[in-house]
Amino acid sequence: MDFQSCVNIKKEWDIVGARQLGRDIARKIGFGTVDQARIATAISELARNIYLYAGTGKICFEAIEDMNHKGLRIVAMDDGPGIKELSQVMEDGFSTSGGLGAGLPGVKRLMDDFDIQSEDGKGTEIKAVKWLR
Amino acid sequence: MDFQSCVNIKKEWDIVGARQLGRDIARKIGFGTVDQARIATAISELARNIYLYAGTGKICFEAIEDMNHKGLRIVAMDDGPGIKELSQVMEDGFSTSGGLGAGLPGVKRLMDDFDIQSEDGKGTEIKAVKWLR
Amino acid sequence: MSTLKLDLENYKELMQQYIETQDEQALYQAEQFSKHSMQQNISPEEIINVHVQSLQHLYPDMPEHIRSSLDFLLETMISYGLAYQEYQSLRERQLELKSEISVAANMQKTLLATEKPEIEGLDVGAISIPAKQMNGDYYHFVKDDSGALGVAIADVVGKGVPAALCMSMIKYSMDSFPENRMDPGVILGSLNRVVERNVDSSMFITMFYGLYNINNHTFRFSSAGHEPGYYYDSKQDYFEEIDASGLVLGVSPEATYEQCTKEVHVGDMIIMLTDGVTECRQGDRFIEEDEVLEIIKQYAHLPAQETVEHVYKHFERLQDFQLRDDFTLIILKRKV
Amino acid sequence: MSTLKLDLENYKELMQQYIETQDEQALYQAEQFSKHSMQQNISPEEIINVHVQSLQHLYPDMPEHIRSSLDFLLETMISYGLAYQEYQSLRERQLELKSEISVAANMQKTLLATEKPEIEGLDVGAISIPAKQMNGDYYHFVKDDSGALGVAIADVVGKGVPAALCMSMIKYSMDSFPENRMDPGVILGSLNRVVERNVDSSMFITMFYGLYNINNHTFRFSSAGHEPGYYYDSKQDYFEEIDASGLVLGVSPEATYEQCTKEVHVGDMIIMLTDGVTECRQGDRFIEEDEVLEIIKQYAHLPAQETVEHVYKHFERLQDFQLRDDFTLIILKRKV
Ligand SMILES: [Mn+2]
Ligand SMILES: [Mn+2]
Ligand SMILES: [Mn+2]
Ligand SMILES: [Mn+2]
Repeated sequence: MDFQSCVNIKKEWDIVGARQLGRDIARKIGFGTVDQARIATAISELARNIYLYAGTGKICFEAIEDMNHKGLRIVAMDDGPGIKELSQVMEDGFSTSGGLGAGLPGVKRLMDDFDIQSEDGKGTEIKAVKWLR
Repeated sequence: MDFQSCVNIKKEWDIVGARQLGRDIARKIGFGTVDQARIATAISELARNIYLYAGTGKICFEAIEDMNHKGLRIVAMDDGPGIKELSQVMEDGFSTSGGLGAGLPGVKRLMDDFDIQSEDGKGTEIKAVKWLR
Repeated sequence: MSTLKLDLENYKELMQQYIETQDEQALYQAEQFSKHSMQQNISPEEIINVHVQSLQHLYPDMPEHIRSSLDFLLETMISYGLAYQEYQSLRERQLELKSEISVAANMQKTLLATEKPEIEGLDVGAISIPAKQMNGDYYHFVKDDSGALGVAIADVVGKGVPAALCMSMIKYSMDSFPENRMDPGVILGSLNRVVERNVDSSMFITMFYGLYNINNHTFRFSSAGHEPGYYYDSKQDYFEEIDASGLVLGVSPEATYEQCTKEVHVGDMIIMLTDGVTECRQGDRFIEEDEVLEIIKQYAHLPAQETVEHVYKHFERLQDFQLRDDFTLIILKRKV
Repeated sequence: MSTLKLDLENYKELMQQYIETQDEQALYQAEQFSKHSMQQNISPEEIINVHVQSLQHLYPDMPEHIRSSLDFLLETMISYGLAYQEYQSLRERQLELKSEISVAANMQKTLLATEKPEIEGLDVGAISIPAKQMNGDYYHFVKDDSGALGVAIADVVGKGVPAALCMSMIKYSMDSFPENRMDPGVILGSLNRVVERNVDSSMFITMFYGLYNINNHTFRFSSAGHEPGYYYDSKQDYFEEIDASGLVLGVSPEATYEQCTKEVHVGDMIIMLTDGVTECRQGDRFIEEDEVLEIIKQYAHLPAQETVEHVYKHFERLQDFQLRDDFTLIILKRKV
C-alpha cells in the first residue's frame, strides 16, 4: 500500500487528518455527499479506537475495483492489547451507549464489508470497504 | 368548549384542517416551530385514528392556563368501537411498526400529558396537553 | 435507488408547494413522506441530502454559504442515522424476545396449572394474574388421602423469567411429596431445604400453606414469611389476621415453621393473598389494608370465584390496568 | 434549556467555521456535537431547529424561500425524532430483559447442575455450552443402588427461555424417580408421559439414556429420537454408531423405547452428543460426521474431560466463536 495513503494515529488531532485524507480519496473515487460523510464517521470511529485503546496505530486507504464497481478500502491497524471478547464488542444495541461512540457495529453499518482480526496482546486489524453504487 | 375550536373528522382532508387549526392556536399561545410541528404530528395521529377506526368524530382545541404556564389541550372524541386492549395499544416499541403510524404512544411522547378513556362499543376520548416552557 | 429518485421528485414538489403557499397540506404530506421513508429504512441524513438536492434544482443560485451550512447539518445527522438503524434491528430482536417469552409464559401456565377442587360444603375461589407476561406468584390445591384440602400460595421475590423458573421448581418439588404427609409445617420445611439447596441465595420465596380439614372444619396453617391471611367472621362482620411465624424459604436450611389452627364456622371465609393485592397502588398512594378488606366484603355475598374476580377487576381499574405486581387471591368459604 | 442554548452557540460557531474554511476539523466537531446531543436525548428535529436559528443569526437576510424550506425539512424530522425516542426506551427495556435473562441463566445453571461421577475404572468427560444465554441441552449423571452409572443427554427443540423451562421440568421429573429403578427404556417411558401431559404439543425433547454397568462393563441404552451416539473400538480404530428406536418425548403417551446393550472393552469409548456437535457449520457448509469423529480421535489420547474440551474449542473456533446451537458432548472411556 502506498505510503501517502496512510495516516499515523498518535494524537486526537490525527483523527481529523485521517478523516480529511479518507474524504478526499472518497470524493475522487466518486462518492456523493452522504457517503462521504458516512465514510468520515467510520474513519473517526476507527481512529478514535486506536487513539483511545491502542495508543498508536495507522489508518490506510486504498481505491479498489472489482468487476462491477469501484470502492474504497479502509484498513485500521494497531499493535495494542487486542480485543478479548469480539462477540461482545460486535454486539448490537449497546455500542452507542449514551451516544458517545458508534463503536465497531456502527462502522460495520456505515460501510459495506467489514472484517476484524484481533489477537490478545498482539493488536487489531480492521478492514472495511465501501462500494460505489 | 367553543364551537369554533373544534374540527369534525369525516374524511382524510379533515386531518389537514385539524392540523391547521391546532397549529394556528399553538402559534397564538406562543409555541415555537419545533413544538408546533410536534403538535401538528400529534393531531395527525389522533385524527387519522378517528378517520381509520371510528369513521367520524371530532378534535377540539383549548388554550389553557394553570398557575405557572400556558398550554394547549387537544381532545379527540369518537363514538367508534372503542379500544379493547388499552395496555397493548399503549405498549411501546411496536406502534411505529413499519413506520406508518406513530400511534398513541407517539402522541403521548409528542405531548406532555396524556389521558385516554375508552369503552368497548362506546367510543374513545383522548385528552392531551402540551405546556409552554 | 429508483424509489429514492422518485421520492426526490416527490420531496421537491412538496417543498416547492410549501414554499409558495405555506399551506398545511404540504406539511401534512411532508409527514406522510417521512413515514413512508422510514418504512423504506431511509436514514435522516438521506432526507437532508434530498433536501439539498431539491433546493439546488429549484434555486440554482442558492448562496454558497447556505449550501455549506447544509453540508454541515448533514454531517451532524450521520450519528442519528446510525441510531435509527440500530433502532430497527433492536426492534426486530425485541419482537423475537417477546414471542419467546410468550411461548415460555404459555408453558408456565400449563406447568403450574392446578385444578380448583370441588368439595362438598366448601366454596373455593382463586385468581392469579401476572403483572408482566410470566407469573411470579403461584397457588396450588391438593386433596390428601383423608379428604383434607391443602392450599399453597407463594410469591417469589423478583418477577419475570427468573421468578418463573423458580416457581416451576417449587411446583415439581411439591408434586414429588407423598400424598399422605401433608402437615403444613413439614411441607414448608421440606420446600425450604429444596430452595436453599437449589436456588441462588439472592432469591427468596414466601409461602403460606393451609390444610382445611373437611371433617371437623378446622384450618391448620403455616407461613414462610408470607403476607398474612384473614379470617372473616360473618356473624360479627369482622376480619381477623391469620399468621404464623416462619422464615422465608431459602434463607436457612434449619428454619422451622410454626403451625396454627383456626376453627371455621358456617358462612365464614378464609382469605389468602399475595402482596400484589395488599400493596396495590393508586398513582403514588398505597391502598390501605382496610380498603382491600372493604372491597372483599362488598362482594362476599357472591360465590367465592365471583368474589375474587370482582375484587381483581376493582383493583385492576384502580391501577389503570397496569399491575405493578402479580396479583393472587384465594377464598375458602364454609357453606354448611 | 440552558444547555441547549449553550449548544446553539456552539453549533453556530462550528457551522460558521465550516462555512468560512470548509475544513475537516469543523466537520469532526460536528460529529462530536451530534454525539453529545444524543447523550442529552436531543431529537433530530431540534438539531434542524438549532441550524435554522444559527443561520438566521449569521445571515439575517437569508432568503424567505430558504427559511420556508427548512421549516418543511423540520416537519419531516418529527417522525424520525419519535423513532429516536422510542429507540432510547427500547434500549433500556432491552438491557433490563438482558439482565433478567442472565439471572435466569444463572439459576438454570444451579438447577441443572449435575456432579460428574468418580468411578473406578471409568474415565468420564462432559461439556455443555449454550448457544445463547440459556441452555436447551441437558445432561445428567446418577449412580444407582448397584453402582451402575446412569447418563442422560437431552435436547429440546427450541432455544432460549421456553427450552430452559422445559429442561427444568425434565430435571425435576428425573429427580423424583426412585433410585433403584433405572432401566433406560422405563425411564424414557415415564419421562415421555410427563412431557406429554405437561408440555404444549409443539415442543419436543429428544433424549438418549444409557446405563453403564460397572461390574460386567456393558452399556444398556435407549433413545427417544435423539442423535445417535458412537462406540469407539480402539483396537480396530473404528467408530460404530449406537442407536435404539423410540419416538421423541411428548408426542404420544403410548410410546415405548427399545433397549439395546453394548459390551465395552478396555480402552474403548462411548460418545454421546447433541446435534449441536454434529451439525456445526463453517460458513454455509455443514460439518461432515466423519470430521467430528476425526477430531474426537485426534484428542482421544487425553483424559476424557480434556478430550471433550478440546473438541469444543475446535468447533467453537471453526464457527467464528458464535455457536448456532447448544453444544453437548459426553465421553465414557473404560480405563481397565
Ligand atoms: Mn413476586
Ligand atoms: Mn408480590
Ligand atoms: Mn435444542
Ligand atoms: Mn440441538
